[in-house]
Amino acid sequence: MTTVTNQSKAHSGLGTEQLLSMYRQMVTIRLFEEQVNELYTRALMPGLAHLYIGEEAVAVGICAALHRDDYITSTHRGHGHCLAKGAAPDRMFAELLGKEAGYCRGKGGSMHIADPTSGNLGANAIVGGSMGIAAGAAFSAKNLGTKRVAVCFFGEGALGQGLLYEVMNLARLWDLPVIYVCENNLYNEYTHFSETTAGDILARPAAFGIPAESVDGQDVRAVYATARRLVDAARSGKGPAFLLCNTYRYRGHHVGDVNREYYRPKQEEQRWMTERDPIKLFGDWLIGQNLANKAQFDEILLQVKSEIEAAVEFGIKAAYPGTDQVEENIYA
Amino acid sequence: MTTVTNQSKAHSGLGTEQLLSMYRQMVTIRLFEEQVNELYTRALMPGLAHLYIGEEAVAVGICAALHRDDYITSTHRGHGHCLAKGAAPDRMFAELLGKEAGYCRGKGGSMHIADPTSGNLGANAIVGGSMGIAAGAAFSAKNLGTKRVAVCFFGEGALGQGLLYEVMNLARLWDLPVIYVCENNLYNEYTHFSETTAGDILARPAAFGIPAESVDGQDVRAVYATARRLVDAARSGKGPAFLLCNTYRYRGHHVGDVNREYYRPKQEEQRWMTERDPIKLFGDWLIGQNLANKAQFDEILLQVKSEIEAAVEFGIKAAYPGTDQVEENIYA
Amino acid sequence: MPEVTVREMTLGEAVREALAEEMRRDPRVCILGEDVAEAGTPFKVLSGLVQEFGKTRVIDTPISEAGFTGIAVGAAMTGLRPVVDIMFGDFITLTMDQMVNQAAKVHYMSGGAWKVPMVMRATLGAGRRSGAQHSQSLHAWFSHIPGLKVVLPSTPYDAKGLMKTAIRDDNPVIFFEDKMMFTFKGPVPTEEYTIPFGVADIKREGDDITIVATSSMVQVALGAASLLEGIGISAEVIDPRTTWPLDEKTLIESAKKTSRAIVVDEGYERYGVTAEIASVIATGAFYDLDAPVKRIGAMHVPIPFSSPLEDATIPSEHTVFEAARAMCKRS
Amino acid sequence: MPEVTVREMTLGEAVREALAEEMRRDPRVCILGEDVAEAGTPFKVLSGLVQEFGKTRVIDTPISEAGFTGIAVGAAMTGLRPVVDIMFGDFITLTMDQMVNQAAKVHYMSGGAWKVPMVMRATLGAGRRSGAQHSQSLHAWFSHIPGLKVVLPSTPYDAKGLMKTAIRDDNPVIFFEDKMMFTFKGPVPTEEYTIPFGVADIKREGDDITIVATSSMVQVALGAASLLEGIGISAEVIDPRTTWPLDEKTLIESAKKTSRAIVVDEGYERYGVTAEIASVIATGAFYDLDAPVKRIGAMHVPIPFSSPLEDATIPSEHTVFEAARAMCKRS
Ligand SMILES: Cc1ncc(C[n+]2csc(CCOP(=O)(O)OP(=O)(O)O)c2C)c(N)n1
Ligand SMILES: Cc1ncc(C[n+]2csc(CCOP(=O)(O)OP(=O)(O)O)c2C)c(N)n1
Ligand SMILES: [Mg+2]
Ligand SMILES: [Mg+2]
Repeated sequence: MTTVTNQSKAHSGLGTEQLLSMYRQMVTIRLFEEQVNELYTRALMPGLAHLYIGEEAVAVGICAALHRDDYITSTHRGHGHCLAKGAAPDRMFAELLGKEAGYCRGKGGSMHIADPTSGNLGANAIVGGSMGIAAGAAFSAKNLGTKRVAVCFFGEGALGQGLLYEVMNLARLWDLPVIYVCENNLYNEYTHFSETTAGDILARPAAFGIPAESVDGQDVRAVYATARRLVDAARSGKGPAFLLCNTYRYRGHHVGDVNREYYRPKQEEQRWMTERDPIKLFGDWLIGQNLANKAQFDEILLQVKSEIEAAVEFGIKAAYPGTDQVEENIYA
Repeated sequence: MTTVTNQSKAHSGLGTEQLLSMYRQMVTIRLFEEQVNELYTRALMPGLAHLYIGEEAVAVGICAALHRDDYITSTHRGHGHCLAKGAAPDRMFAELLGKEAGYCRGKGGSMHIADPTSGNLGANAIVGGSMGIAAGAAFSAKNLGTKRVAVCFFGEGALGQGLLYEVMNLARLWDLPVIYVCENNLYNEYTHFSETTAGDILARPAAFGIPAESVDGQDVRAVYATARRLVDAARSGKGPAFLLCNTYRYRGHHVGDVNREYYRPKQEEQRWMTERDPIKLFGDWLIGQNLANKAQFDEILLQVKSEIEAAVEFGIKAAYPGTDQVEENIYA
Repeated sequence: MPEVTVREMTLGEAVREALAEEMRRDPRVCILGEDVAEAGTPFKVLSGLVQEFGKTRVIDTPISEAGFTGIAVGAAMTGLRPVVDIMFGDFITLTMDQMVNQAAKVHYMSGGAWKVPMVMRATLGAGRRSGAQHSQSLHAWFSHIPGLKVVLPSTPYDAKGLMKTAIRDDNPVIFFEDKMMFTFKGPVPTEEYTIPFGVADIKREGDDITIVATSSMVQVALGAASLLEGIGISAEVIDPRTTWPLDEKTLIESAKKTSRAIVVDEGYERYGVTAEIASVIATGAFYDLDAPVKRIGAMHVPIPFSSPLEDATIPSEHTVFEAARAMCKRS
Repeated sequence: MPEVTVREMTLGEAVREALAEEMRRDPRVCILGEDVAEAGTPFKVLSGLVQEFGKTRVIDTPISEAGFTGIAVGAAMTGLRPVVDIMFGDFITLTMDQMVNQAAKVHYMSGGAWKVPMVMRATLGAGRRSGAQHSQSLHAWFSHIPGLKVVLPSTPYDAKGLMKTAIRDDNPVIFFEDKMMFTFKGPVPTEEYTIPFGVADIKREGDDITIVATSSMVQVALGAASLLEGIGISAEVIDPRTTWPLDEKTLIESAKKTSRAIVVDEGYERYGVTAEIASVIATGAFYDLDAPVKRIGAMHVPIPFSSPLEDATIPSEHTVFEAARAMCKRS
């Protein structure tokens, strides 16, 4: 039941346009997050934010395998998932800044962005909090015959939450079209996952009869190829799957986590950034395959940069909700 | 990691006296429970009770492998565990009838019997509710260096509770001397376990790196031999283990569950009772080995019967606590 | 107006009828819980539903309260209207994260983008000799949480009408049924009806004292009112029916009229439902009250198993009667 | 009497000092929680403890709130005195079964045979722009449950003395710290001291109005009291320090003296702590009150992220000041 995907293959029938669009999405997430950090440093950002930098290939690879009306649930580290699933940076920045133009009218913020038009059931600030919700969306999809699939993103820290095992059991019993995507970035906040995770991760879903695979989370093509296979299987009625994506967050647990030496060595960070950067790896491959050239990448970078700048601008200029809105939306 | 024990061996160095004492304990549990049923039928029993009849070999086999100061946690179906760990029938009946002479001064009842002198941390009416408590007792044992072991009894229905997976992970990470003993009697109340349990039960603990075995829960010698090995390993610092005991409850989910045909066939019950009765199987073996004879069994039966009758009598005659006691023991 | 046919039925039957009618009306309604299908729950409240609606709409779950509640939240967000069954209300402890951090907040946190039209059915009430983990009335917890609505029916009539409203509501609603009242009988019209939330019901009119009572305690209050009548005290018994939304106006007006109020609820008295309601009345009727509002809840103890002890912890007709008598004598 | 040395320290430091002293005094005390060891929690409250006491007494856990709370219950029953750390109070949702159905009831259900000497540390308080799932003050839930004790320190002095008492208590105690107050400074004696539970502290004496405030709201109340002083109103500020046991007497006596009372607490107002305390005062000081007891809690909404919205939901100096002014003018 437990297999490891051969990462090198995976062209997976994607056309050049799609490949470049995935590349662009990864760049978008990277620049979006750098702007978030910038906003925080400039003290314009209320609260905290958990940056996705370094993990872009996971969100982009998975979401490329989904339809727009498929569902995702996301985490405290959710900007990448939202963008990859189709949210617009401007309304996201507005949300991060607590503005009325944001996806949640400013009520959700970084950890709660949700967007029905892109199937995003919401980021979640409770570690593991959305594992049932994703299965529930899959339950609806199955019962209503919509052929939709639900993806539950979560960090390896959420393996500690019992809810996961309750819903994996249910998802298998009821053959729900839900994919559990575990983003193992090696750390639960400031603690290495090996100190919090006994046994073999993939054996856990397998014990419930759920097909489980792992993939190089820095290789967007491998992520896509594997996700595609699992999503297609779920869509065709084969039930749940589990995908472990091995990845790394370059920055702190949150924007304020700057001195990290006490829990992880600088060299480790350096190694991932120089050797395993998902954007660079993908770019090199695209060039190696003659599917793109440096000039195109520069062009993309420029375009995304100006898009992100405009989006930040939009967010900063947008108005706060009036305090009369505080009591709206408590009840539907 | 997952192995199945060869049941036929297991003489396990037990002397005749110990073997007969185990036989006697099984008979005691059987007769105790029959009296509980009798009390219920005679409308003398407040509330409900969940009878252990048919599962006696599990409690007796496991507890025979424990020291008196080792810990157990028990379930709603806990009378057998309590008795096997060393509780006296008279104070148990008193508790079941809500009398002050009971183990919990009448405050606990059937589902909450606890007894520090026999290491019984308490029965629990929350399915799976004691999984953390057992691990916590093992945590103390380890930290205080007492060399004690904790056993957590639970029904296969409790496999549905996420807490189990949280504490199995912790027990393995911290090498806690706790044994999870799953009593699979095939039913969660009125639902067959196959409708509620996906995948492979033993693969679940194994996924957390916990040695997991299954054993014929009707064969007290096999239960004892396996438990003995796991308990000894835990005591010597090897950490947790999981033991699946395959068994059957002869009676209803609780004393009032009389018409059961809609969820399980009479023939199934009949088959277990005639072919797999733990007392009969053990008795036959003892006779076959020339370790006991029919007359001894008759003698035991007579003795236990009169002990149980006296105990019921004690319980019935015992006084209710005065209502002034209602506000005692809220805080220590 | 058409003639209204009325039958006697139990509270359990009324709940079942409401569910059946709503499931016929709306294919999106489904039921999830332990032993809800063939067994129809241990209380037999759901008997027969699986036969009519099949196993895809009346669904037995593993013993995973958090898990299936979470699934209901997600299902409610995406087009279904699930009803989850929590056998004993004590087990809501296992669902608090899904109900409070998820279900209650999804609509607000998403700025209105997502809705969670689900119902959680749970039981409450002691007196069944079931011990401290099967006898609690924990509705105060949910009443405390914005985003949730909390329903406490006290008669078959109310149970049916309120359940239908709960299922049609677009918010997470928790519906607490007293497990000792499943066999309690009362009249229920054959014709369709619903009962709005936030409208208290005057179960008995009176002039001398107001007794606000919830769920199981309504019958206790009515019993006390009869006893009080015997000694010439006219008690008004009011059932808020929903603790949230709360019909403050009706409670306050009655207290203003009678100038005395008792609040009876089976939850633990401390920091419980009686505190909120007493405080609302004490404030709203401040200038008309002749005596402090009296609160009568469950004693501040884990509910004991032993019969005489357990009985001592639950508000009784006698306790309410004595309290009312003392208050009316006083002024 | 020996001279008492006093230092300024933050609330966070005071909590840490209490833990360190008790861990030195009693080898059975240990700490369990997420990122409590090297990281010393995200709030850095526990920094340095792992260095002194080692990894077997300051223990990082997986993100398994129910699991490690359950382990603490069992460990407490069998000879240890664990302190569990719940990073954000919102996550107590995940521990409700272990705390309420297990920890709170073990002693009673066993007829006194077993004890559960454990402490749960959790945070409360909004204002940190952390959104609806990281900003709640859910202490009302635990206050409702017999068998538990609930502590809400409002100053470094109280935090230290109450934490030491909590650790020495033989019952499960929940200790809520306002996460916005970890850097709040105040005097703390060098000498050892403990503060008994159930004894309210008069944080400021006054004659015209009583303001009962808990945790974070004590500073808000004191701020309001200063503003009130400016307009000639003398406010008495009382901090119950523990919601259970509750020092009813001190609250009632103050209200009797001033004849007006406001209760301020950061939990949701509805069915929250303000309801209980207001009701206790309304009853106890019934014949002395000139106005209804005023309750000021968090607004009945999931706590919004957006700064202006979030601020609107939390009781402020200004709100308390205005309420007090209106009440004092009124009579
Ligand atoms: C139930 C719960 N417990 C604790 C936290 C605090 N917390 C936020 S993120 C985090 C670590 C999560 O680690 P992981 O799941 O690996 O995600 P990552 O941050 O690495 O993406 C913790 C402990 C929380 N938000 N929810
Ligand atoms: C958390 C929780 N959910 C539901 C129940 C109701 N309940 C009591 S026993 C039981 C079935 C338990 O099945 P199993 O664990 O297999 O034990 P068995 O009764 O077969 O010994 C259920 C659902 C409960 N007591 N606790
Ligand atoms: Mg991680
Ligand atoms: Mg079973």
